[in-house]
Amino acid sequence: MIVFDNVTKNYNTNIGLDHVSVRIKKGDFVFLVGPSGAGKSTFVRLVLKEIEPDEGRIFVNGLEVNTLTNRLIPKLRRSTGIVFQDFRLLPNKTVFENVAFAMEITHQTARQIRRQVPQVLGLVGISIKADKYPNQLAGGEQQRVAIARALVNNPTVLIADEPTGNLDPDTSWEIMRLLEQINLRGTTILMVTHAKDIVDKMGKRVIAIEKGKIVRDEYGDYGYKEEEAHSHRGAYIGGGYNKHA
Amino acid sequence: MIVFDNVTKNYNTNIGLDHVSVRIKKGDFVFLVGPSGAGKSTFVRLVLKEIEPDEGRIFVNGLEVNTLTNRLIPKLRRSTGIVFQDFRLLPNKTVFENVAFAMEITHQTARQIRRQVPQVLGLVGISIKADKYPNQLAGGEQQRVAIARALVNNPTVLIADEPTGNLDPDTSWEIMRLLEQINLRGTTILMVTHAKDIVDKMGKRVIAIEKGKIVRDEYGDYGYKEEEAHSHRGAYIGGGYNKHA
Amino acid sequence: MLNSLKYTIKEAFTQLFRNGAMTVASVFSITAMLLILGIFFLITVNIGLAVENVKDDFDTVSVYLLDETSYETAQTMMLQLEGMPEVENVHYLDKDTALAQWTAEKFADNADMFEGLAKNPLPNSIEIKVKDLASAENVAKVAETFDGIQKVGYYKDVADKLLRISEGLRTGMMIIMAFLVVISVVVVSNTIKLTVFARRKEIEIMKYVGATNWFIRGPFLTEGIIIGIFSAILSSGMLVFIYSRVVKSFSLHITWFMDTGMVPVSFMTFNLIWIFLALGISIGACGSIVSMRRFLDT
Amino acid sequence: MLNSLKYTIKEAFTQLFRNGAMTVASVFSITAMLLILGIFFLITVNIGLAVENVKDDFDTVSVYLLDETSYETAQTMMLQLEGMPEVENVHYLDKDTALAQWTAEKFADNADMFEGLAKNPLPNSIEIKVKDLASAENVAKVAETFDGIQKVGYYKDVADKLLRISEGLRTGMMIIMAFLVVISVVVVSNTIKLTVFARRKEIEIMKYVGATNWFIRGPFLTEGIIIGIFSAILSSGMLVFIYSRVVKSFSLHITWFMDTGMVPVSFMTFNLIWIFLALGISIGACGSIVSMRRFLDT
Ligand SMILES: Nc1ncnc2c1ncn2[C@@H]1O[C@H](COP(=O)(O)OP(=O)(O)OP(=O)(O)O)[C@@H](O)[C@H]1O
Ligand SMILES: Nc1ncnc2c1ncn2[C@@H]1O[C@H](COP(=O)(O)OP(=O)(O)OP(=O)(O)O)[C@@H](O)[C@H]1O
Ligand SMILES: [Mg+2]
Ligand SMILES: [Mg+2]
Repeated sequence: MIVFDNVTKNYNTNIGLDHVSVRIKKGDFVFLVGPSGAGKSTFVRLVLKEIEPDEGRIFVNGLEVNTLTNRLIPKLRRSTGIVFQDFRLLPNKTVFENVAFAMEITHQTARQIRRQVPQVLGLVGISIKADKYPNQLAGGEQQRVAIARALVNNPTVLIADEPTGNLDPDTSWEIMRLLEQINLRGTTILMVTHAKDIVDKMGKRVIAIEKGKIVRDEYGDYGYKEEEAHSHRGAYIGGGYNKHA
Repeated sequence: MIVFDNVTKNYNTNIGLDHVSVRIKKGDFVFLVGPSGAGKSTFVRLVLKEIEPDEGRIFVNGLEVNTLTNRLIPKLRRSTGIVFQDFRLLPNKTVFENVAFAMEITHQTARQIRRQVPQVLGLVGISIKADKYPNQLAGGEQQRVAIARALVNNPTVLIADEPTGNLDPDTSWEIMRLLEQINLRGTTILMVTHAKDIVDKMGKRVIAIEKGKIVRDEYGDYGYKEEEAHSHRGAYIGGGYNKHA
Repeated sequence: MLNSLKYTIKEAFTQLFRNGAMTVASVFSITAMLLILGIFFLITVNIGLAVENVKDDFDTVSVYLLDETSYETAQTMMLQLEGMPEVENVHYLDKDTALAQWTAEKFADNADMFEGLAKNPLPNSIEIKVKDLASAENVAKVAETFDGIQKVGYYKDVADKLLRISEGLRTGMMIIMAFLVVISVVVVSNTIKLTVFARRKEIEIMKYVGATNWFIRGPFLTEGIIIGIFSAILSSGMLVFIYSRVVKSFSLHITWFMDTGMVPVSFMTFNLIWIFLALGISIGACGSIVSMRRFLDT
Repeated sequence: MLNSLKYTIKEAFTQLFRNGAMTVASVFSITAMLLILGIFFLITVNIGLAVENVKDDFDTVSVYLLDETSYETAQTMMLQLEGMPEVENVHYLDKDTALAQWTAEKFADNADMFEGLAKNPLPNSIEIKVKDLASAENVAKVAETFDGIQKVGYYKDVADKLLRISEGLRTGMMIIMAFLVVISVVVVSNTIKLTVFARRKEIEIMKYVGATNWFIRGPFLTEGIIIGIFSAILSSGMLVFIYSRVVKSFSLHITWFMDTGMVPVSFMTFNLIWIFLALGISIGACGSIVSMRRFLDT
C-alpha cells in the first residue's frame, strides 16, 4: 500500500513533484508514465525515503515514511523490492553475490541463499551469468540482475523504475509476465515505464505525470497520440521531413 | 563507413561476436537489433577499439581499427560520435561542461564552444539543465546529454547504443527526427535499439544479431512476431496466464 | 548474529582481495607511517637508555674529609650514609689512591711526573654512589651536616645539566612522539578515507537496497582492522629485522661511539608488536567508521 | 597549445574544488608527511650544529713543557705552530695560571685548599687551538717532534669519540632521512594513487570520448602539482612557525641544556620552503603520472 497525500518536492528551482495525491492499494499493479523529467523517479525516490518531501505525507505499508527514524529506513527498503533506473549493482560483486546481498541484509541463512538465488536468476533468465561481474554483462543482463535482486526477498511492494528500458521485446514480455505472476501472488507493483506497447497491452491502472502533476489516473493505455507517430514513416518516405518538426 | 570483415570476439567462454561481416556505407542509417546479450554493444565497442577482436579486420572511415596504434585511437574516437548505453557522463562536470569536453579534446576555441554547446543542448531539449550535474538529472535527461555530446563535433559517423531506452515516445521521436536530419547531412548512423515501433516506422536498414551472429540484414522492420505480443492482453484478460510462459 | 559475523569477515577478505591495488596502496601507506613511528620509538628508547647510562657515570657524591678526621669517624659517617635509601653504596678513598687515580687520568703515561711531590695536595674522601642522580643533592646535603669534613662535592653542574638534558629529551621526545602519532593518525585515516571515498557508490547502493548502517560498516570496519593488522605485522617485522641488524653491528663495534649497550631486541619486538597492533587496529577501525559517516548519515 | 594550457589549469582548479573532501584529505596527508620530514630536517641540522659546537670545546692541543724550557724556546715553537694551516691560534699558559684554573675548576669555592702547596706540580704549556678537531692529531704529532717538551696532550679519546659521534650521527641521520624520504614518497604517491583510483571511471570515460592521454593527464598532473605546492606551503609555514617559537623559548633559556645556539629561523625558512616545494611538486607530479598509467594504457 502506497499513499501520497498532497506531496510536494522541489529541487531548488526545479519542480520534482507538485502537490501529488495518490493511493495505490495492496495488490495493485500500477504503471507510472510521463515524459522525461516529469517526476516519476522522484516519486520512487520519495517512496524509499531516498529524498525527503518538502510538504505532504507518504505512507508505505502503513509506515509513515516522512517521520521514519533513520533506524527504520532499512526496514522500509527491505520490505520494498526496487529496480533502479540506473540498476545500481554492486560493481565488486558477482551477479550471484549481488542478488544474495539483498538476502544477506535480512540475515537469511547461507542455505536459504544458496537455494533461492539461483531460482530467481533462472526466473529472469541469467542463470549462466551468475559468476560474472556487472561490468561483464550486457545492458539488458544487468537490468535483469537488478530485477532479480528486487524479487529475491518476495517483497510486499515492488517498485520498478524503467525495468525494460534495455530489454528487447521478447525479454520485456517475459519480465512483464513474471511481474504479473508476482502481482497475482499479492505483491503491489508500481512500474515506471516508457514502453507504450506494454502499458497498452497490459490494460492496468496507468498514472500519468507531467511536470510534477498527475494528469491522468485510469485503467487503460499509455495515452500517447499514436497518429503522429504512425504518420512518421509515410511522411519520411514522402520526403516531407519538416512535417515532423 | 564501417566494415567488419569476418570479425570474432569471445569473452573467455562467452560468445561476443561470431564471424561477423558487415559493410555500412557512408551516409547509411542502420539499426542494429537483437535480444539482450546478442552482441550489439560488443559490435559498438569493437568499432571504438574499446576492445580488440580475436579475429578479423575492422575498418572505420578507412582506418583499419585493429592495427591502429595507441596514439591514433583518440583520432578514431573523435571522428565518431558515440552515445553509450550507460551514458558515461562525467559526474564532476555540468551538462554544459560534459558536452563542451568533447569539443575541448579537439582543441576548439572557447568562443566556438560557447556558441555550439547551447545550440546542441537546445536540439536535444535540455538547455535549461545546462548547469546541472548528471546526478541531478532524470534518466531521460542524462540520455539526451549523452546524445548532445555525441553530436556536438559533427561526427562523420554516429554510433548510438540504445539512445532512447530512457525516453518517452514523444522525446524518442524528437531524437529520431534529429538523427534523421543529421543523417540527411551525410553522417553515417548506426543505432542499437530495442524500440520495435521506431525501427518499424523508420523503414531503414535493419541488422539483426543473435548470439553473436547476423541473422538478418535487410530494409524493413524490427522482425519481432507481433502476434504473440498482441495476443497477450486477450490472454491475460481471459485469465489464461500460463499461455504466455 | 553468527551469520552476520561470518558474512562480515568473509566479505571483508573478499573485498580486500578484489580491491587489490587499493588494499596494497593503503597497507603500504600505513606500514610506512608505523615504520616512522617505530623508528622514532626505537631512537627514543635507546637515547633514554643512553642518558641513563651516562647519568650513572656521574652519580657519585664525594665527601672530602679534613686531614685530621680519622678513618674510624669516616666509618661512622659511611654507616650512616649506607642507611639512606637513596644510596647505592659507599666506599672510602684515601688521598694516595686518589692522587694516583688522578695523575693516571690526567697525565696518563707520564704519571711519574708527580712522584717528587712533597705533599699530596688531595684530601681523603668518602665516595657515595647514589641510586638516582636526582637524589645526589639530598645525599650531599646530609653529608654536609657531618663534622670533620672539608667539603662535599658532586658533579652538581654536570648532574643538573644531565638531569635537564634527560628531562628535556624526555619532553622533547614526548612532544615529537605525540606529534608523530597525530600525523600518523591523520595520514592513516586519510588513507582509509580515500579508499572509502573510492567506494562511496557501493555504500550508497547498499543503503538504498535496505542494508542497515552496521551491516554496511561491518565489512569496511573489518577491512580497516585487517589492513591495520597487516600493516602492524609488516612494519614491526621490518623494524625488528632492521633493529636486530643494527644491534648486531653495534655489538661488534661495541664502543663505536658510546659505551652503553642498546635496548635488547626481544624487549623491543614484544613492545613494538603490541603497540603497532593496538595503533594499527584502532586507527584502521576508527578511520573506516569516521570516513563512512558522511556516506551513511542519510 | 595556449588553449590547452588554459583548459588544463582551469580544469585542475575546478576539479580540486569540486572534489573538495578528497583534495583536503590528500593535502593533509602530504602536509603531514612533509611536516615529519621537516621536523627531522630541523633536528638533524641543529644536532649537527650542536655537535660542531661541542667539538669546538675539545679542539685544543696542550704541549706540556719541561720546567727547564725557557719562554723564548716556547716562543719559537709557537711561531712554528702558528705557521701551520690547521692551527687557529696558539697561546702560552704558565704553570701558575694553570694551577689556578685547575683548582678553580675542580674544587670551585674551596680553591684556597691548595694555597699551602709547596711546589706547583703542573708544567708550563702551550695551548694550541686547531681549526678542525680532526687535525688535532696531526698538530700533536708535529709538536711531539719539538725538543724541550715533556709531553703533548689533547683530548684524544674525547676527540676520537666526538669525531665518531658526529660521523655516526651524520650517517645515521642520512640513513633515517633517506628512509623518511622514501616513506614519504610511498605515502604521498599512494595518497595520490587513491585519489586517482577514486576517479578511474572519469579517466575511462574521457578516453572513450576520444581524449588523448596527455589531455587527460594534464589536469591530473596539474592537480598533483597544486596539491604539492599547497602542502609545501602549509607544512613549511607550520614548521617555520613552530621552529621560531622553539628558537624564541630557547633564547630565553639559552643555557637550558646546551650552550650552543640554534640554526637561525631565516636560514631554515629559506631552505625548508625550497626543499618542500621541490619535494611536494615532484612527488605530486610523479605520483599522478604513475598512478594514472594503468588507467590510460589501453
Ligand atoms: N538531485 C536533483 N537535483 C536537482 N534537480 C533534480 C534532481 N533530481 C531530479 N531533478 C529534476 O527533477 C525533475 C524530475 O526528475 P525525475 O528523475 O523524477 O524525472 P523522471 O520522470 O524520472 O524522468 P525520466 O523518465 O527521464 O527518468 C527533472 O527535471 C530533473 O532534472
Ligand atoms: N567484459 C565482458 N566479459 C565477459 N563477457 C562479456 C563482457 N562484455 C559482454 N559480455 C557478454 O557478451 C555477450 C554480448 O554482450 P553485449 O553487451 O554485446 O550484448 P548486447 O547485445 O549489447 O545486449 P543488450 O541489448 O542487453 O545491451 C553477453 O552475453 C555478455 O554477457
Ligand atoms: Mg527517471
Ligand atoms: Mg548492449
